[in-house]
Amino acid sequence: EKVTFGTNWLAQAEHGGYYQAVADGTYTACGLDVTIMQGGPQVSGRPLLLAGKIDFYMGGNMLQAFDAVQQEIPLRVVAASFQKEPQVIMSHPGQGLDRWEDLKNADQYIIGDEGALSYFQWMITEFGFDPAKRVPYTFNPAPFIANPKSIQQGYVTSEPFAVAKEGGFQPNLFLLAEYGFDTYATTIETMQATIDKRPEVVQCFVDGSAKGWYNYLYGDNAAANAAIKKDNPDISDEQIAFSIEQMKKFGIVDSGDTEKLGIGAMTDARIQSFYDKMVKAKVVPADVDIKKSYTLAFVNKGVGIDLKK
Amino acid sequence: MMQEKLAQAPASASGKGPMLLALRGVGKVFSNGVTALSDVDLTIREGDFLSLLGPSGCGKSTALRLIAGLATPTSGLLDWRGSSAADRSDIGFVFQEPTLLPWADVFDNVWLPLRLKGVSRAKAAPVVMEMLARVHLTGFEKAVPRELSGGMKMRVSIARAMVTKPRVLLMDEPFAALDEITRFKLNNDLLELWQDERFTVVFVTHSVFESVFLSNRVVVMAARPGRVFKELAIDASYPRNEAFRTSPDYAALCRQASDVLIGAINSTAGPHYDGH
Amino acid sequence: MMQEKLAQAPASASGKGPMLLALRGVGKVFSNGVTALSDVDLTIREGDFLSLLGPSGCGKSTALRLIAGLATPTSGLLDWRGSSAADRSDIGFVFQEPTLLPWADVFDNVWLPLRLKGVSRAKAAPVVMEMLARVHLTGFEKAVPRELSGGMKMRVSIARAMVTKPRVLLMDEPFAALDEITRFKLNNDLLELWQDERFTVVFVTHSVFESVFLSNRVVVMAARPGRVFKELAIDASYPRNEAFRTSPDYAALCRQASDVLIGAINSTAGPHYDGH
Amino acid sequence: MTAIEEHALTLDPEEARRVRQERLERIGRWLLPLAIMVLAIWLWDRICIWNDIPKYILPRPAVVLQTLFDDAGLLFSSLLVTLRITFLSLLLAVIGGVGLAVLFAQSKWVEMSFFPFAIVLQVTPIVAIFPLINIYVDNQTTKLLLCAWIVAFFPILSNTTLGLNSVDRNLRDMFRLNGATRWQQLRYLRLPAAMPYFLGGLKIAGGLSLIGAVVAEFVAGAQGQSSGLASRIIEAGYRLNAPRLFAALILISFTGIVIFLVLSLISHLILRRWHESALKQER
Amino acid sequence: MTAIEEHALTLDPEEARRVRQERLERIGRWLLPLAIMVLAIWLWDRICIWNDIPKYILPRPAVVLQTLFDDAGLLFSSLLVTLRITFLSLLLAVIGGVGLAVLFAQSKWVEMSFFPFAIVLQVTPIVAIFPLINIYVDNQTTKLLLCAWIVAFFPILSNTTLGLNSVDRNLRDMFRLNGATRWQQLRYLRLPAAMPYFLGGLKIAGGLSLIGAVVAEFVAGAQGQSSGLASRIIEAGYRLNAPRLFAALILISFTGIVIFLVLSLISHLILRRWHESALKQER
Ligand SMILES: Nc1ncnc2c1ncn2[C@@H]1O[C@H](COP(=O)(O)OP(=O)(O)OP(=O)(O)O)[C@@H](O)[C@H]1O
Ligand SMILES: Nc1ncnc2c1ncn2[C@@H]1O[C@H](COP(=O)(O)OP(=O)(O)OP(=O)(O)O)[C@@H](O)[C@H]1O
Ligand SMILES: [Mg+2]
Ligand SMILES: [Mg+2]
Repeated sequence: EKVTFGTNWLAQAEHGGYYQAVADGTYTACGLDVTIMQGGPQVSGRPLLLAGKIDFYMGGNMLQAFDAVQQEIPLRVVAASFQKEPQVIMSHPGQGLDRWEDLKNADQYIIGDEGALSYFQWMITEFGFDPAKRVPYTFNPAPFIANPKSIQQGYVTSEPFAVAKEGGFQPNLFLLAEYGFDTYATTIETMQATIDKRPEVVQCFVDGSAKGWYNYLYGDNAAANAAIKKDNPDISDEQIAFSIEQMKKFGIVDSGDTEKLGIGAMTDARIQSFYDKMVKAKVVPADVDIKKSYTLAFVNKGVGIDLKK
Repeated sequence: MMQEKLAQAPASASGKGPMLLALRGVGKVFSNGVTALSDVDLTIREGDFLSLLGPSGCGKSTALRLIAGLATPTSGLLDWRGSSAADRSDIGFVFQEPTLLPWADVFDNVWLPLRLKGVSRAKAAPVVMEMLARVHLTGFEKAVPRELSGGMKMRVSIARAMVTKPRVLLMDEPFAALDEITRFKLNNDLLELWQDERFTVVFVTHSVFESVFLSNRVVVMAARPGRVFKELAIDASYPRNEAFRTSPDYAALCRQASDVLIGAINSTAGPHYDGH
Repeated sequence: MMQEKLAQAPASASGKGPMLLALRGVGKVFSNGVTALSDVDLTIREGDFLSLLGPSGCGKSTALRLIAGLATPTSGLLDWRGSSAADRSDIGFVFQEPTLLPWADVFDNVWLPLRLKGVSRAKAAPVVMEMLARVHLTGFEKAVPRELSGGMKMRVSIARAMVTKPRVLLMDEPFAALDEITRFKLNNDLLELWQDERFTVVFVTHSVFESVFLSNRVVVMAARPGRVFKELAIDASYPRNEAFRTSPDYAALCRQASDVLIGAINSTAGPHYDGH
Repeated sequence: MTAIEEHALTLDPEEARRVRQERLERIGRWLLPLAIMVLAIWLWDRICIWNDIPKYILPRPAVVLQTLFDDAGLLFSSLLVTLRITFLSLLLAVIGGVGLAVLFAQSKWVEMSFFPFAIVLQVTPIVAIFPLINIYVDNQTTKLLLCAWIVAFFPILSNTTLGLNSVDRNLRDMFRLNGATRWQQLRYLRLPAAMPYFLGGLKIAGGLSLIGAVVAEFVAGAQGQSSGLASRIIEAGYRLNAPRLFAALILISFTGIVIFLVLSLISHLILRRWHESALKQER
Repeated sequence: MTAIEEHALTLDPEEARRVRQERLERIGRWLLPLAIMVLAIWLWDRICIWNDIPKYILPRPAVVLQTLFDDAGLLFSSLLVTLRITFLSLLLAVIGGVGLAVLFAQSKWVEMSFFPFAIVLQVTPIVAIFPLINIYVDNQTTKLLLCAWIVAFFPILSNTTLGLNSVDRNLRDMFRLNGATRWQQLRYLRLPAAMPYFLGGLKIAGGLSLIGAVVAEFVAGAQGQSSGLASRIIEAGYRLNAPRLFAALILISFTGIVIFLVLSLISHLILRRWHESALKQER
């Protein structure tokens, strides 16, 4: 059966598990012919999911799933590839911006639109960041490097590499997950209709992805990386290596609950706790029926743990 | 050459043909408040060669545009009852300004009316070239209007109006930009053609001599408001030739027309004529 | 009124004033290959009233543009040695077409040359109004060009050229669009003014009568290529008035000029004149 | 007289047809656009129904209208922010476009030397050079204006240059003869003659400066607290709030139409006395 | 004769000055733009040096040129992709713009009924409606073309409409008298008369369709394998490869200038026989 999975960015190591599963036939084994449709900086593939043009979409964090509930959209998170939000805030070392509490004193916060509408809201209400200092991130870190008093968003796996390489310094990294933004990230979203009509497809995709991630992180990932480079010719081996290293170092994919439940794990408690924090921070209203935003029916089965070497 | 035309001369020069068009109490007030024409009554008969004579600004061009259907009167009406629909639409018009297509060359400009009637370039070529020869422009087919002198542009415009051999020919000072000799030649040509084909001509001119030489009726207009001051019948027989031009009859008629024109001009109200 | 001007009449009518400008072997070939003028020699003296007469397309307008400095000859040269720089720049020009600013009203169009010399509206008003009265356009100050008749536009253009009282006046068929009576009046006006102010006039016309009536020199041109065919001195004394117009001298001079013009036209090469 | 007139009317069916048609056209000129607008909205509604399009993809017009009404406060305050940038940048575009055109009109080589830079500005994607702007421009409004201006100025420049070069030759000669200075020639001849072209460019730039203001905000972000329509659109898109997104789009479209109508009116008032494009057909 | 001529030359210093100036201008017309271009590049270099601007923000021109050379293969293949969309969308803009203008010229009420839709298209931010396009259009090229077309068509439409309405009254009357059909009037009168305006609009649209192609790719993404210059710019920006980013920008700018020159040449060839803006000043 043919299915399409839309990612939220150009092909990169952060999508490695899926490319792995495509490349080594893990999806095919349970009968899925998966096409990965890469995203880009200005495009959101979510409308395609809503319109039924693609079957699965890579979500950012749980906030959007909550939004979907508010808009009465039958969209569900079926698995969470990343246990931790890999977003970091970067700052220049030695500029009086070396502690999380100091970051709000920066001259300029360079944060993209998605960030500004999700975790930045939490940073404002919880930590007193000044919304007037925010400047959009156009996915070009030059302004950050040029202005030592600025802070910038980034993926822990990605931007720090470019900054270190071109800017010639190691930026301070503040992983949002470590300061309480404990959402799942890089989720797999699908429509309720798919779950109802084709549960076996969903199950296959979730299981295949989990196995893919194990193989990508701990096995031979050469084929997956080749596929990534084919979709995104500009990415370098060095960058891919750095990303994998960071994912492992920060336990982005495989840490905490995944030890027992397997990659992709989600728990009610964790989601509820995140939601409560966001309500407290007034990022989301208090009356969202968050149970509608996800289902645990396809995860927490320990699939693929055996592949971890 | 002119002698052989005698047989075809009209029974009477004063135009007793069937009525083509009557202006009945026609007035024209422009939106800026200028009364260009007021209560004009004028009957045009088929085969007439009617000249409109009058001071500058008295409404001659306006009258011509009304007749052509390019403008509508604000009062009164045009009565076309005597004529067929074909007559009404078969009009050649020489505008007071040359009004050529600036991007088209002389040939194309003259070809245009035929082209609009579906005549191909090849079919039209002999007619167009003949018309160009008539107005002495052979050799300038490929020139565009801006490469022509003022008089040449006007001649192109004349050729264009006549190329379809229309039933009604309205001409607004067609020869004003031409020297007298060429003018005389074209006058003779036009008269010859008119006698051959018996179309109807309404001819605006500033030249008393020209109007008397050409027409069977001279209508003298007065200005402010534009109106018909007096009509003169030119009862000389056609064909008219150089002999007529030098005859005492012609001189007398010219003097008569001239006096009427002076009367028309003096009858114009307004302070700006007082100083003279 | 005219009698008192007698004292100021020029010593001789044939123009023995100091030389203003000489055209020496002037030729003009346009980039499309048309030779508009070829080897023209012509001396213009201060205070001349010189008429250019010739068939349509013989290069009269071109010659006028050369004199005004609006075009440069492709051969030969213009010799301004006899004149001051002030003379050369103090030129009034009446184009063959009205050439008015379409967005400006009549007053502003006539005011323009003064405005360009820094004269304010209030200061210019009396002069402008007087010029408008001279061309019989009082009351039309607020009209824009498209609301004027052809002759009215031309009169605005004449008023504009004369409003600065230039030392040299170049006029390209200024009165062609006017009826004969108005034309006579304006002829008289122009002559009167000329006698008062002794400026230099180069006057292009198609009317033999007009050229003879107005000028002390008539230059007859021939076409293809444009060249000076013959020059006639009009040795009648100024002031010239209605009496002159009806004198046998005048008639004789006209006939003479007419014959020269016919000669000029017949001397034109080219097949398109053969038919006549 | 009336008898003849009646007679004439029946006599000349073509004339009668023309009068009838004119009357019809006068009414149709206002009614038809409205009718077609309504039809288009109805069609939009039908398409939503026929194809069963869920409201989070393309909401039905009624829903959008409802949202427009419900969120009026929010949306209109954002509209004001966007309008401010729009008008300022249009103003700058006029100044910049006409200024450059006048400069270019001074000499062919000035034009050939500096036009390339204008083209570079026109074709440079704002997103790509925004980081540079961000580094070297501090003031947020300035950033927005700069971005919107880059989008809007070129049509004015291009059209005005064309207009300045389209002056009738004889008129130019007439000015030369009267010893007009360069400045006088510009002031009294070339600028008025270029008016129709300039106003045409202005009508294009009106819409462009609106879209420029929106794009600028997309790229440069909101000005501090007060966010314009672009921020609303981004937010609504991110929050999957399609009705609000479309309400914002409708507001932008409507604003664009109003700007166009206003500029057309200005153009008409300036040209109606002399230029063919604005003259009433007088018969 | 020569004596007199010489005499006349010394006599008329103004004339001599004019001739000298003309010769100068003829040389300057080509040399000066080049000189100024070189100067601008030199200034860019100096600014980098004087202000100590690091190469990841604004690389020096030599570095950019080197990159342009080194990455030529990559960049030019991307340029081809972008050019393809540019030309196709320009073609569509011409067809669409002129087609709509002709339609609108048919009657005042057609114009008033449908112009609003054209304005809506012009002012709708592509980023905002792209999701809809993305859903309902499958083909990637079609998506890109649609986006680029929306950016480029309006100036052609607006200018051509203006041109079609600016026809000389007397010429129109002349056609009416000769019983020209609507189509003949269009074909032989209004379209030729609108040419200068249309070509002016085309010159604006040329640049817009290039930027439209880039923006379209920004928005629609490089979902296919063959990515154009926009993808290169995004990627280079993300990777802080400023030299390549600027090399791509230079390529776009240069392309814009070439397109403009080509369209200017076409315009000149079409108009040179009759329209003031293209006529050689003949003295
Ligand atoms: N479009 C217009 N709008 C307003 N007034 C006009 C318009 N056309 C002509 N007029 C006025 O109508 C009057 C008559 O004009 P018309 O052109 O008919 O004169 P004419 O007899 O042809 O003069 P001429 O011999 O100078 O050409 C003039 O006073 C003129 O100012
Ligand atoms: N701009 C131009 N380009 C090419 N040829 C031209 C141009 N202007 C005039 N000519 C040609 O030069 C010749 C003389 O033209 P000119 O306008 O001087 O004649 P003219 O004597 O004023 O005639 P008219 O009495 O008809 O106004 C004509 O044959 C004309 O075709
Ligand atoms: Mg008239
Ligand atoms: Mg001439």
